[in-house]
Amino acid sequence: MAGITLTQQASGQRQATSPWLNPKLVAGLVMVALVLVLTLIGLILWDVTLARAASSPLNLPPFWVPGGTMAHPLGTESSGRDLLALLIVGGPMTLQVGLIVGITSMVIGIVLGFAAGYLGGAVDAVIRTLSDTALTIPSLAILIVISAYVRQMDVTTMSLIVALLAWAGPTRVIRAQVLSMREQGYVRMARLTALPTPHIMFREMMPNLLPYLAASFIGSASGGILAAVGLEALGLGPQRIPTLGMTVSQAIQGSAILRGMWWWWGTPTIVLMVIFIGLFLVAIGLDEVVNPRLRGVRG
Amino acid sequence: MRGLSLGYVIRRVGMFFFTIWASATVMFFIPRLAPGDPVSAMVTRLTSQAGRVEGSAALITAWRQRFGLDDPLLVQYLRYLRGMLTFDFGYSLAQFPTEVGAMVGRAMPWTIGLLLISTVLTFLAGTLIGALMAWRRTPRLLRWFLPVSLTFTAIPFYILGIVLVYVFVFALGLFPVSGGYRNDLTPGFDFAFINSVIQHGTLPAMSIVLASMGFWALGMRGMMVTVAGEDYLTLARAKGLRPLDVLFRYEVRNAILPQVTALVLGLGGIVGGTVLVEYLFGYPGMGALLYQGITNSDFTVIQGIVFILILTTVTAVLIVDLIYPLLDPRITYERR
Amino acid sequence: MPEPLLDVRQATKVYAKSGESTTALSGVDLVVPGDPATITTIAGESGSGKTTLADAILGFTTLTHGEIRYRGKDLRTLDRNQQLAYRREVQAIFQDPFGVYNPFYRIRHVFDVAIKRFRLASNARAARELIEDALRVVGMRGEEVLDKHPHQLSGGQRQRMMMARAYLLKPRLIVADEPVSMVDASLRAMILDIMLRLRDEHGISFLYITHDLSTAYQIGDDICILYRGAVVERGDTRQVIDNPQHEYSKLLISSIPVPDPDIRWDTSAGVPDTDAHPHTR
Amino acid sequence: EGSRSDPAGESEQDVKTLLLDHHGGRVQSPDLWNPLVSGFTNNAGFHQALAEPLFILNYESGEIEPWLGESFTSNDTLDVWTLTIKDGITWSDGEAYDADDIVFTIEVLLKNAELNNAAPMQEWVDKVRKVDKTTVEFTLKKPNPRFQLDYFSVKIHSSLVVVPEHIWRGKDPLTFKNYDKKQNWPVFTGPYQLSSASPTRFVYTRRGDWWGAKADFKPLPQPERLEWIVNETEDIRVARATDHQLHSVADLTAGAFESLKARNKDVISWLPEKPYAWSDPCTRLLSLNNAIAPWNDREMRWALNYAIDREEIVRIAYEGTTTPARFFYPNYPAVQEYVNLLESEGLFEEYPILTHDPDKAKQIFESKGYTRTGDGFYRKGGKELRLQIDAPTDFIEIWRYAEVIGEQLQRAGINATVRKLAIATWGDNLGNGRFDAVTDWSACGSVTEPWLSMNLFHARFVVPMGKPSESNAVRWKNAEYSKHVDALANLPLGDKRIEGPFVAAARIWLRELPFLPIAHARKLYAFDTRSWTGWATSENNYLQPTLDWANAHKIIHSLRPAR
Amino acid sequence: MSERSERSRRGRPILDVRDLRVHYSTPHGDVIAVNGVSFSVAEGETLGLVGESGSGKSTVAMGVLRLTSPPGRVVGGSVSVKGEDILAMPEAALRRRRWRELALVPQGSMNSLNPVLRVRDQIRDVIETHEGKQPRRRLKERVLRLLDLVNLPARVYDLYPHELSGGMKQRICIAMAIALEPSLIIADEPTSALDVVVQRTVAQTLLTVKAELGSSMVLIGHDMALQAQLVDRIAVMYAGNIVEIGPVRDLFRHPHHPYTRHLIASIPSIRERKPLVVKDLRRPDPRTPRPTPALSEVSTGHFAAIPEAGDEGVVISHA
Ligand SMILES: Nc1ncnc2c1ncn2[C@@H]1O[C@H](COP(=O)(O)OP(=O)(O)OP(=O)(O)O)[C@@H](O)[C@H]1O
Ligand SMILES: Nc1ncnc2c1ncn2[C@@H]1O[C@H](COP(=O)(O)OP(=O)(O)OP(=O)(O)O)[C@@H](O)[C@H]1O
Ligand SMILES: [Mg+2]
Ligand SMILES: [Mg+2]
Repeated sequence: MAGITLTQQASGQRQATSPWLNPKLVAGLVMVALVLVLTLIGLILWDVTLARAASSPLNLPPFWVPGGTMAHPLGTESSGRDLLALLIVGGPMTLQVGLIVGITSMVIGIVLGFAAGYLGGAVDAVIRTLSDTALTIPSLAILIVISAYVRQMDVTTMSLIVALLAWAGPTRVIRAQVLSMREQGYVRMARLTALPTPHIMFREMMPNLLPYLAASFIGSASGGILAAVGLEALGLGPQRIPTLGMTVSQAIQGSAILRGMWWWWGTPTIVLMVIFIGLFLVAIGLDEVVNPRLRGVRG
Repeated sequence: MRGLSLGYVIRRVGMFFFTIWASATVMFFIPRLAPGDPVSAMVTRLTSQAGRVEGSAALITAWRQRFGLDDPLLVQYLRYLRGMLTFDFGYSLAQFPTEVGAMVGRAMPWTIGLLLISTVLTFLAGTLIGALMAWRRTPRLLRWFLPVSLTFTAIPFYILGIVLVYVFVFALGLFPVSGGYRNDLTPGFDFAFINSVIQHGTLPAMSIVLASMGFWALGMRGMMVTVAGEDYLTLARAKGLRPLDVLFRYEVRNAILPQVTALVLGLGGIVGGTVLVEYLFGYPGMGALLYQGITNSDFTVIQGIVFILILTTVTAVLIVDLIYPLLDPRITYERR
Repeated sequence: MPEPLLDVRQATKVYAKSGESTTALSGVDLVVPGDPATITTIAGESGSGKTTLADAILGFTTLTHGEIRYRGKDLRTLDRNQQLAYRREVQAIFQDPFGVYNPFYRIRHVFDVAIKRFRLASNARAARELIEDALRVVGMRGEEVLDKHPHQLSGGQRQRMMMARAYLLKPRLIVADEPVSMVDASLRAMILDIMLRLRDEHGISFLYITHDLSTAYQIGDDICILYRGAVVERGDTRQVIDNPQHEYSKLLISSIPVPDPDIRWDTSAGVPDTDAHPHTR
Repeated sequence: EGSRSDPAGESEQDVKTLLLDHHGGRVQSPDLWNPLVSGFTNNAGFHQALAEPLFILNYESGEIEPWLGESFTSNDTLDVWTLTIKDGITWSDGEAYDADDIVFTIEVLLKNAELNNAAPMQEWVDKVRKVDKTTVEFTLKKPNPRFQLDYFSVKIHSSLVVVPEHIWRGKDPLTFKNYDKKQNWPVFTGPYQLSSASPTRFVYTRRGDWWGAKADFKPLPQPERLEWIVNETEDIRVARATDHQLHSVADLTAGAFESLKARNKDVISWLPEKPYAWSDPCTRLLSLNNAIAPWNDREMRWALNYAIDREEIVRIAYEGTTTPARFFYPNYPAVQEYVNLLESEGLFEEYPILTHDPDKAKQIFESKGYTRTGDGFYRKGGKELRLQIDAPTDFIEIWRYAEVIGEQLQRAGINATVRKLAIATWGDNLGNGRFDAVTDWSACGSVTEPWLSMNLFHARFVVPMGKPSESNAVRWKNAEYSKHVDALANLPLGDKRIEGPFVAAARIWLRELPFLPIAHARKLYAFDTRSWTGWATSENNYLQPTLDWANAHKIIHSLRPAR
Repeated sequence: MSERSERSRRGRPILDVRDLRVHYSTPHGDVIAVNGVSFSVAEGETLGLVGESGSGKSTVAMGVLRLTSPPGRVVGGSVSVKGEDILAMPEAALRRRRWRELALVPQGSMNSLNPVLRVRDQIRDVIETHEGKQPRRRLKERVLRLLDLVNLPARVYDLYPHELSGGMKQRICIAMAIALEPSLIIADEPTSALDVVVQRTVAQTLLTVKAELGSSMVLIGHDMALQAQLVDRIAVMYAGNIVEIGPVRDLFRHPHHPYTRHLIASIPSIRERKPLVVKDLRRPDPRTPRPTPALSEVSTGHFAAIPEAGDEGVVISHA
């Protein structure tokens, strides 16, 4: 009998505390917050104009490596930018890109996907045509056109452009999901209560897709960060102060790996990884929180 | 077919053609919206090598005339539509007189081969990992290992690619550095050639798989989690089904549905290629071709590739719509 | 005769499927008088189309033929306001109490949205009281269940919550699809009692779908026996049960188990051969 | 590649094969071998191995050296030019290469405006005539002292290519691909023939029957096989070169070169020390649109010049691999003599173009009514002083220095932004005057004589905004300058009389400063000496080291196996 | 203890549950859903398990099958089937035993079928898992026979669950449960969605199968009439405990516990219309730990908890 209680207990730990204290969620949020807080502190304590080209000596290693100096504790790269300043400025910008792309594309995807799947008919046909068309347009083509007309691309514009082409996938996937969800008992229940259609779509059906949506959000956000880097690397992004991804890609262009300048690509990569893994944990944690059936299921 | 009425199928196929036309039209106009055309790109590029091109104005005029770039837009558009209808993509403007069809034909097998295999692998690996992450019975050790395997997704792709090149090509010498196959071989169905294709494809495929696996895994995990509380799983367990049967036939089978949509969409888009992979590994695929086309405003190349992209994507989407009721019998396209 | 509350005419539903089709309902006529309120029982074979009929009345499925009129108006022609009114006045208790709760929300959600949507209470206190009142009727206490998630309730508890919700809304008509199939006899009595009181004190009519003829016998006014998608017998509940005319009704009534271990169930009567379903083509 | 799995093959190959880097991106049309169309990629071995030039301009000596050609002389009025070619030249299919082929080629160019070099031939050539088997006479429409230099001598990168008449006759020169494996096409005169071509690799093998060996021009070159390999990233190029899998790498950055050198001791470059690199002919500029305010004001342009620190640009954007430019001529002995002339005239004291002096810039701005406001930018009448610098996206070097200029101008109170544009858009905007400023190389042309680059800014080239310009895209109009340039035009090369008008024109240019020369272009080639020696370097400067140009023939002939 | 002697009187127990305790953890503390339940089922016997809704019947069933899933957990007790402890058995051994020895008809049959598999595949799954691959034809015949046993038409074979009516789904579950002729079937309200005709057929099928195989059954339900017809002994649950257990006849004739009495009194009749007996039940808070009531033998094999002073108030007449 002792054996029983042991095996059984392992899978059902007591959860007396609030579900929002989910360790994964907390860890994820802490990681993302850490990036933000540290960069905020950095903004106050560090001279961020050092993130501009030609502001510092070239190719200095971090301070603990011979040749490094405390004036540039994380070293500098070969355009004369200070790595610490780059991280401070680039970190939030990277997050901004991820969030804008993630949020915009998911919001559009959710609204259109739900509308198409739940309402069907003509709405579905129109949304489907739009999204199918959007799926086929290479974002590079659009960016080239737009960058020819704006004086200077900023992070927000660029992220919006990436997002405006990133919604089609989520829309299609969500639509498919909604199609199979719309016959569920609780959807009928909601219709019985004469709840307005938006309420049914977003308050009744959507929460049940949250784990999946959270995952897609993380996918879109990090996909957005990468897509933005791709565009930046082609020179179509904001230039003066690079995002983390851009710093990494400049490091690659500058042969940082070859030259043994690991700090140039390594530190931004670490921050990027912290952001990605943080978002990733948030996604996992979030579905444990919102899915009541799952509390206590490890993942 | 289940859940499909004839009327629906007809309407859907009508939409298919409409969407093709709409996308093709959009892609006719987009590249023409920015100032500049393939001829000025060509001349500018020439000056970067030769310092300057004498008589460039005359050259530009002559080529523009030859390419019909001075015709009214409507005339160009109709010409374009006719070309697309007959699958005649014409000459590349930047690499004149090479036919777009030939360029695409050369690049396409590589892209499709590489991306098809790696997309499917990514899907399988990612989905499996996602499923295992949410599975109750996953061994403890694996449980730790799985999220770790996803951190590859957190490493920017190009770093991953370059690290792979360093480790496997230069440090270990296991794989060739770039290209699609050894040049001293002639393409054919012999062992040496296929072996060389596989050798050349492994690293690019690996970097795609590692870099995008995580997204599939996350999505799958999310759906598994949604399915996890269902009563039919309890009954399946009560039935004494083998744990793997429960996992695959009951949990995964129900959780995988949105993943399938995403996969088919992804497969439809693969002819667009992956610029970064092809760039890093010197892979002779479509991504690089499209990229060069876009930066050079090579209208005909863009149009040719994008038209194929449109066809495959729209077909993929059509297939999703038609097979989805088979995958998920609950779906009906009945109007409410 | 006053206008009936609900008038179902020639309801026919065919589920089409590649090659074969299933006729779930064929030419069903049904009238639910509203004044005075009545409990109309629909009994019948499992799979005879009861739920399909309920779904059609509730607008969850469209009929292949026939029409449904509520207070003389065809359901398909209702405008927005009329639709809202219809929802307000026609409520349901579903057969399957497992799927009807949104797993994402706590139990209170079904009450909250209904109160808000139909403006049943002016403030939170009043709402709370309304809910507590409704719960008391089904033998539950708010603190016990409201903050639970649906999967934390037993089957009977879920069914009772559905009843409480219908009670709370006090509509004109409740379509109750097997509302007591999962509760114990004691509770069943309690719920049937509520139905009676709703009918008598609040003038609420019921379309009571059940296979449990003894409960119908206790509370039903009219009965309608469905067999293979069609009405085979209808009339006053007690008359029909005491003196069934149609073969199937007779069989049905004779098959009712007796709550006495000493009186053995009559197991001799034949069972209709379901394999030869006439309406399956 | 693949050699690792076949070590025996590698050593074999090593001795005989020369592996060269092609870094212009992959070639999407490997079956196109028509050198007359502009979509053709000619530097993946075509003009280095297959097609031979008539003459080669040696930047080091300033001389034009004969190759297929023997001599190219003009009459005194510089309007009749006579070309004599070597005797005994044959095409790779055995047919003789003679005056007919040259006449045929020129006539094709005269008839088809779209073809490469067609425009200048149509501008200059009135008649072309075969005198005898090895002699061709060109009658020009007007005198041109640079006829041979500009079109027949690999002045920069490439030269006019002569095509075999027996193959090309009757073909549409615009759409003819000139590729047929079965017939061993393409047919040219070089010592190699094409053996395979793909978007990422071109392989050529040596021909035993090359005319030059038979005619005692030169012995067969030593490499038996030439391979041009497309390497898209610098990392891969360096990694390959480290492994001796590339013998010549073009256009490296300083960092990459240094790390290559650290790993491969056999690697050399043009200069043994920094800046390592050889200077490319096209001086890098900051071009300003002289047609729009406020940059139509010469003082404002000078203010910009004072705000710019060329030393810093060289140090950062180029990591020290080049030198600042004080004039728009490249860094070759022959033209630099002219720049030195300006120095001795004291012009650079009068116009201290290399001086970085923010205070001077400030003075000028303030004198023009600009005041620096709280956000650090100058304003006049509420309008911010802005400068948008456009750079083409896929020319990394060009936008790197644009970025540094942008930062410098920001520091100096100008809200400068750097925008990267797709090449088509960039080129179109530039030609049509839709720009404030661009980083570019459009003064490129002179390498041994002074006129060509100067002429590019002649007032007659100025077209209104919105019309495409052929040169002088900065739209600078100065009648006096144009007059001095005209005076130079028809003087024979090297003539003493050039100096006067040259200095006069340069004085005006310096005063007006319509565009700012920033730095000399640099080309950092790395050569691997483990397998092959005899590369062109500053110590062994028989030729400029440009292996991607048509002059590479001479280098390839100079290579010797190291073991 | 007297229960033990009772057991020895009847045949060998096939299922023996001792002091089973199941808790659900919630943010506000554990819900004690099953508070020390003991009973046994002899070979060939049918035990009825009735009780108030929410009294823990399904939880007992899941506990016995070792299917309690988080947040529920078995905190004590033992369950042995044919003398072997189910709860301590290795997972793999248990899995092989499932369905052959221990089959389940779940309460939520509506949701217990995999929505994307056809009926045929779901039934085939159990057969092939436990008996290995079989020729298609034989398998189909067998599945069709099973469907016939529960009075379902053959067309159901190819349908998906959502195409079935509630009663049909329930019968699928029953058909599935008897597919392997298990030694013990735990049926959680197996006929709640069936009309009486079918109910009777299905009940007969269950009885026949049972009789043929000598298998035993735990029949959870509310329908006292059905219980009266089908079971040998009956156990009454109330608030997580068994408050009365005994031979069905004895229990119907002489209910001891107030709740049992109330339960029997409220059975509706088809013979006469009488006023509904409505009572308000006041149950203890499910979260407060409470003693397991002691059962005493009131007649041979009939045990009942003696309501203590406080317990008397358990059943209060409706006003
Ligand atoms: N996941 C859960 N979390 C918390 N409490 C739960 C959970 N599942 C069940 N319960 C509670 O446990 C008690 C017993 O539930 P169970 O389902 O066993 O009842 P039951 O006797 O089968 O009732 P019914 O006849 O209505 O099906 C109920 O009070 C229920 O609210
Ligand atoms: N979506 C569907 N597709 C095809 N057939 C269906 C569908 N839904 C129901 N049916 C069929 O319609 C018939 C009637 O089903 P319905 O659910 O109305 O029965 P019911 O009278 O409510 O039965 P029960 O008492 O068992 O719940 C059944 O034969 C069923 O198989
Ligand atoms: Mg039903
Ligand atoms: Mg239960």
